[in-house]
Amino acid sequence: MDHPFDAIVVGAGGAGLWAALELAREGVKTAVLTKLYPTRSHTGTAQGGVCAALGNLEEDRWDWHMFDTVKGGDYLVDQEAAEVLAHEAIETVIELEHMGLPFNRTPDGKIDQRRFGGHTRNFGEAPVRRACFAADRTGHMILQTLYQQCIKHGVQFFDEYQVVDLLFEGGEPEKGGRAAGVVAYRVADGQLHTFRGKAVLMATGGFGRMFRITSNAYSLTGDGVALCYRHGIPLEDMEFFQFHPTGIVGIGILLSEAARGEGGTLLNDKGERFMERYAPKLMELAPRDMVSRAMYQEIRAGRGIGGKDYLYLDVRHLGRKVIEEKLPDITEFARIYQGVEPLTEPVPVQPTAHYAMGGIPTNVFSEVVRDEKNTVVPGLFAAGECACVSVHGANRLGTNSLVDLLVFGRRAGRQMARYAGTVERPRPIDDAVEPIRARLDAIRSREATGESVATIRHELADVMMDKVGVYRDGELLTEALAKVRELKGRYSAVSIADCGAVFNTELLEANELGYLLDLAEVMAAGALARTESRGAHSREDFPERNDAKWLKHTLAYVSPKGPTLKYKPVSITRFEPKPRTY
Amino acid sequence: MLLYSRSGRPRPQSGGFELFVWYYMRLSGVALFVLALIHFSVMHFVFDPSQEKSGWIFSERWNNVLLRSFDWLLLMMVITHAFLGIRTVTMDYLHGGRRTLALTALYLVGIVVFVMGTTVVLTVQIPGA
Amino acid sequence: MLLRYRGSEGMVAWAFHRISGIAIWLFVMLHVLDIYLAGGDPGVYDDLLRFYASPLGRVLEVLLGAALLYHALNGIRILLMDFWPRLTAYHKHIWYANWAIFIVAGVPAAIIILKPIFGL
Amino acid sequence: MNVDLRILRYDPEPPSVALAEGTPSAGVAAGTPSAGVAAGTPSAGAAELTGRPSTPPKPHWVTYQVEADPMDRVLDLLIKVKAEQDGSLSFRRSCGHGICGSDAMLINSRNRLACRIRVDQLGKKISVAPLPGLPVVKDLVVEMSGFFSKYRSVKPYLINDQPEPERERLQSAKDRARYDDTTKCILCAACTSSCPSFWARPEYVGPAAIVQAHRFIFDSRDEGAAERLEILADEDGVWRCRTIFNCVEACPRGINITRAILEVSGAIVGRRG
Ligand SMILES: Cc1cc2nc3c(=O)[nH]c(=O)nc-3n(C[C@H](O)[C@H](O)[C@H](O)COP(=O)(O)OP(=O)(O)OC[C@H]3O[C@@H](n4cnc5c(N)ncnc54)[C@H](O)[C@@H]3O)c2cc1C
Ligand code: HEM
Ligand code: SF4
Ligand code: F3S
Ligand code: FES
Repeated sequence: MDHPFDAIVVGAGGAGLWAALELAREGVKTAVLTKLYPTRSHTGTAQGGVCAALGNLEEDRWDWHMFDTVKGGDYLVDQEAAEVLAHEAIETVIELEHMGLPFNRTPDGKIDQRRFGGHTRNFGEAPVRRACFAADRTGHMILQTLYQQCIKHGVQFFDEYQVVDLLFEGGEPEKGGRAAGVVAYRVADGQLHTFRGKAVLMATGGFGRMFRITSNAYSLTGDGVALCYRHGIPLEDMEFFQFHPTGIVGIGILLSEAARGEGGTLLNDKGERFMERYAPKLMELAPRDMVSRAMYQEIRAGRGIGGKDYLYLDVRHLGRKVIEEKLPDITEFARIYQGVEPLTEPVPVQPTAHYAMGGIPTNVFSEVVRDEKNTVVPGLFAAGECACVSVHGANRLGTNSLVDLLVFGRRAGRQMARYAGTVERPRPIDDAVEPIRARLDAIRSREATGESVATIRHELADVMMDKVGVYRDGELLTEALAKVRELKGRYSAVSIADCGAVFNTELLEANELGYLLDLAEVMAAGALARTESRGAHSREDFPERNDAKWLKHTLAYVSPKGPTLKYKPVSITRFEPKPRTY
Repeated sequence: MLLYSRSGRPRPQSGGFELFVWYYMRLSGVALFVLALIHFSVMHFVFDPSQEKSGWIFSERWNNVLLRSFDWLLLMMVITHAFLGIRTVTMDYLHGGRRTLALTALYLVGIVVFVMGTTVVLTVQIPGA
Repeated sequence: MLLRYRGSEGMVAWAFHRISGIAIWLFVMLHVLDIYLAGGDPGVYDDLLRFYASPLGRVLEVLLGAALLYHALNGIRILLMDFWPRLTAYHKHIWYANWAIFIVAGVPAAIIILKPIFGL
Repeated sequence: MNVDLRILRYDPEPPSVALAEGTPSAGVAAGTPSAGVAAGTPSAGAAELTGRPSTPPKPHWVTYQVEADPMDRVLDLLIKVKAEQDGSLSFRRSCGHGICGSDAMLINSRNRLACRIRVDQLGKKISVAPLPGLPVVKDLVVEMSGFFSKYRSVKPYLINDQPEPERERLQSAKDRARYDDTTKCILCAACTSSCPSFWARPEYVGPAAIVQAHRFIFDSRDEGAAERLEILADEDGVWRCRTIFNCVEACPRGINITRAILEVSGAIVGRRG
């Protein structure tokens, strides 16, 4: 079935919803496709807050925020993008308030703000209150508020429509083709639909599910990123993946940084506050990449709890009042998922795969670019975690992801509306669904002798966790790359039990596994090539940052033999790279 | 400093019949709490009706205008409260045509019971008086 | 559905309220009818009174009283919450308090009504 | 430990259906036995997969033996069954920690999120069925569009036509606290589908929608209260609530839903608050 629209938004997390809202306000005929119900998007899990230099409680300036972002990203940040981010953060947060977001309030009724890791006053002097928050469910409130506004403005949603292919007119993007729409699989009945549109936005979120221990939802399988890659769009900086220090052991559910912000400490088996040795000044509030590395070192030195692979997060000394009022989430999670009572016991934690800094390369208008010269793919846009405008560089600061969604989701919507006014709607494409139908039917109809999706997925998660994790080195990465390629080979014979059409989640999981494998390969290849340590990418065989050689973005292009790597320069406008100490 | 705050909340223009029912169930409930429990107690603990003969009800209880009004009020409350209650139950479990049928029957029975009850309380002459 | 779902006090309270409400309603209809008939024919009324005095009649009366008492108390429980919604946090407490009252008031009453059966 | 996991399964279709109308899916022989039919798979699965049934399939219980850790959640068990025993089992899930609202289901006769209830809280016999009162699509997946259209019907968005100020609108911490509880809702439908009033009368707008309305009615910045109260004063609005409290027990976010409902009916009646 063919659906003609003017704009198509793929993904209904924070980024997709705000773009859709802008489009609706401009009166552009828009379809929002999402493989989940919009309110199930992962944006809803963000707890800590969203940063904006409102200065409601103490002096703050957006250029301080910009500086922190650049430094936090270990100078791999594109500074013109960081400037946009820090500057527009303020108006987007105010606009969210106008849309009804229930921010916590200061005594005089303004938006309340709290401290967060890496956000400082006057270019690194001291922590500043910059994170605006709605209790411990800021992301939930952002997602709800944007969805509400979309309902108010009559945005048309296609819930549980999973996009499985992108359509281009005039050839693939590398030949100068323009985006023409998408093919979507309706989960409820297995039918394939084409959606035609002048402007197409990818806002499909991250892909942390390639790791064994991750804070990411089961649905974060990198669909949009992988689809772009398969259509010849290079992926930027994929080797940078953030590990959050405090995940629940074994499952990876996140215990927010707020726990440490409020004064929680990290302890090893001997009861030592080991961060003293790694970041004497900021201790537990050092940036995430540093804390995660310190934890790994402790575990490797045999000082994990009971010699095992986890440590303790201790909040007991904060007292019942602080814990129950300010950290209800971590208390709740620890109780439910670990059976641990944080009031009286330390909580076992280990680093958990959390956030993809890399993704689909875009410019500051959220337009997808397809080469080192930043050539725009007409009509194709990306925003949110799946995109890489490069505001996070090599390591994202806490709360900056939500800002990213808001600022660049909004920009995407506005730019799409502008663009849609200038071009004709693409014509229907014959047999648009055939390639994808063939692929899905192949999986469905394969003799049931192949391997199961779960087996391959587990092996992938293990190898990524153990060899492409917090610490990397040439040998591990080479092994990982070989393993991922082996898995890709085996994947081509994967088979499933469910050959039905109605809500066949097994078929979809099989398809998603293909995305994860592609992205894992890109990540391992990029990490192997980058012979330096920067931000979240930490090579034990190359422990230093090397600006002379590596102050550049990786671009990975698809090819039959695996990713081809090229590089493009970092935009540096205001802040020259300096050593990153805290 | 202007705080966005309202002291009162605007009310909807029309509450409709359901609002009335909701309210009425509660008011009649309070009334019944008093009336019905008194009635039950009086009937069982002050007098024991089963010890009396039929003449009793006419000679002693309904000889008094006040007691007659009391009983009538009780009757009104019970009938209205109970029939509205059964109406709710009916509307919960029956749908479409069957609901219409059941509700019509219910209202008819309600009227009959009302008439019967009122007849008894108001018009029965005290034998021998 | 109702039987498959394991509700808590609130669901039981509601089910009893509904059942007792319907039961009392049925009784009231009969009651109006019998009094009406009694108005026309005292003989019928005497028969009825005899039935009420019989052991079965007394047991049924106790059941009626229990239903009425329960319904009344729970009705008040609902009313309290309706007018002070914050009391919903204590709905189980109120429900147990109701049962305490129910027993304190109901057991002696039941004894009084049932006494004659045992010739007391 | 070994757990008996009983799942109410419902397979709405014959095994081989083409991906889109009119396209026979190449090579799928009807009734091809599937990879999932391996050791430990219940026999019911095999019987289901042959041929086109002449009568529509009925929901049926299937028991799976699962090796589980007491700290595992029911969601972990479902994932395990899907991975190891029968890949055709369908259920929704996303966040895995109780915040997205995907996996509300009837577990040991109560509505809860599969990702928030542990094996040790349930014991060795666990039964899982789709949410009651909603049409079943497949296995544990229910049709949610009715639920969401009720949500939409209460105008769940801020209504305020005043010109927007330059900066944020001011709101006191006290006014903010007034509606805090109902902002927690994740639209999981556990409440609405646990409500006997809703089972009896699916037209009832349901606790979840009222919770969402409450969130705005009591927000001091909102001016749409009258419109929403008008909607909720309807025959199928707040009056259908009989203070049963199943919703409160089911709510994974610990929202005092009944209180919210009664506050809304109070506002309709005209009580301040
Ligand atoms: C536990 C946790 C806590 C966090 N806390 C914070 C925080 O405090 N502050 C902060 O700034 N950041 C935080 N983050 C990061 C931030 O929440 C995410 O990066 C961000 O929400 C991503 O939003 P998004 O709009 O890009 O995508 P998502 O919200 O992930 O949404 C993706 C959307 O795409 C849809 N989709 C995906 N694939 C397809 C497809 N094939 N077809 C159709 N639709 C598709 C999905 O259905 C979904 O609607 C946190 C992340 C996690 C995991
Ligand atoms: C004695 C004092 C009484 C009180 C305080 C009382 C109170 C109430 C209240 C508040 C309700 C509404 C319940 C709800 O909306 O959830 C109700 C319902 C009802 N009442 Fe009463 N009532 C009393 C006596 C009676 C009597 C004497 C009868 C019967 C003759 C009766 C029959 C009903 C019925 C049938 C319902 C509907 C039940 C339902 O909707 O589930 N009540 N009562
Ligand atoms: S109120 Fe609670 S149970 Fe109901 S939908 Fe919201 S979160 Fe779920
Ligand atoms: S279960 Fe239903 S009846 Fe009311 S209190 Fe909850 S909505
Ligand atoms: S999976 Fe998100 S709530 Fe359970």
